[in-house]
Amino acid sequence: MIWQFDLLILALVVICAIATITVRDLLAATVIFGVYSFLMCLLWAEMGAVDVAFTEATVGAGVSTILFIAAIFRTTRRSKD
Amino acid sequence: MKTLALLATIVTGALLLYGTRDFPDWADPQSPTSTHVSPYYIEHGVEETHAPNLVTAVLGDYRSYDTMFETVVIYCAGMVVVSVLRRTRS
Amino acid sequence: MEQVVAVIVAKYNYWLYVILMMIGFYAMIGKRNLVKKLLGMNIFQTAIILLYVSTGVKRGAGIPILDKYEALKHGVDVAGVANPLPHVLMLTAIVVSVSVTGVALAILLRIYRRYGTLEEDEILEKIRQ
Amino acid sequence: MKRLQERANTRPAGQGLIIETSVRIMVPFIQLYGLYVIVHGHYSPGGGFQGGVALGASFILLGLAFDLPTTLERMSERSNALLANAGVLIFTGVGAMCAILGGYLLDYSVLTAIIPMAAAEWRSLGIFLVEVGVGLAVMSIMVSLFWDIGSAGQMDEGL
Repeated sequence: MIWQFDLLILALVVICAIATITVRDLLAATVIFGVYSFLMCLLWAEMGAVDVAFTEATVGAGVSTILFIAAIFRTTRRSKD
Repeated sequence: MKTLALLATIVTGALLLYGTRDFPDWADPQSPTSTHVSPYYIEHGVEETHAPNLVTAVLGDYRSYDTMFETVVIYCAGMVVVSVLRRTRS
Repeated sequence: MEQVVAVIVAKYNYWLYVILMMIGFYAMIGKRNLVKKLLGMNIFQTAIILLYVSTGVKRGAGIPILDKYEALKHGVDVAGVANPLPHVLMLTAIVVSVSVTGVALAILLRIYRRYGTLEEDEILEKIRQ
Repeated sequence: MKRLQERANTRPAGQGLIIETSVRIMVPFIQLYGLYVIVHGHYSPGGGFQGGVALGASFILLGLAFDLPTTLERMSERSNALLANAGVLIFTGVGAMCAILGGYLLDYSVLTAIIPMAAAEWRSLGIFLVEVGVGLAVMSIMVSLFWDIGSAGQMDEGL
């Protein structure tokens, strides 16, 4: 637990979250959400929760992003807001 | 509509920020979460289950009832996706 | 002044988690696109999981993986190991969150097949006709 | 393998060839790593969930680089469903076995009646059995989710 790292990663996480919900292209939003998940994984590894970080890296950033991209390929990537 | 959503969000966030006043300090070793149940797991986990990774020990042994129904939840999710989405071949 | 700084150092994490949660909540109720709502739900979930995991942190403690023979011989110092209980609970929560996302995406594909759009207001328009 | 080589020969060389060849080399190592994560969960970070998702990700990668029928050739729908059921049944079966032998549900130490070992050793082995069940269930459910969402329920082409 090093608070400088903690603060830096938390700031990046908040920026990524805001970018995820403001970008209009859904594919871009999903990819930014993958970045968000990896930053979250880094944050948990830094907090000492290695198992949770591993799970987030495989589940949140891997499978979840692929599922979103698959659904967007099957529907549409445009969004009005 | 958007202003209403923003208003609801801000009210909820303000309530939660007010609620953090009662939280223990961050990373405090004497906080209630670290002093009640978990010291038993840390002290006796290795000698009772022979699993040095305490997370696995708690996940698979002490709280395996939790994990069992969690597996059932994942199974149900898979079945639901198949039954909602699959088209019968005609 | 010192008191204010002490409060900020002790609580800034919780405030940032609340901000993350507010972002997810706004996306869930304020955005019209259904995929955006789903992304907001995922952000909300991660914020809550982050709050839970952060309650397991102890100052100056290591990760909850011990040396087996050392622990069997000499016992364990409780203050030197992070709290494993929140990690376990949130491990299951993450895996459930991905299955919830899968079910939601399946329903979303079904909606697209029926109405041909993912915007909430257009769907409501088509239902009213 | 023969069919894959034929496909690679008939297609024009380019981006697809590079991706398909590298994926074909990578997939066995990913599966080996997934098995290692499940088995070594007692001593390092990992366990049933993570290893199961890594195993499922190998099939998902195959489906992304090639197409859905190639994945179905490697693992048929029937065997996938069988593995999901087997995973849940292993977990609940171990729990029920403990209850049948006279202990509490999922109290592995009463299993000493089957193979005489120390109670702590049996609890370690019981955790391992349960993790294998979780890994199988999670793997097949993740693959099934990808199949259904990636092809919108038609199971034809995939992404």
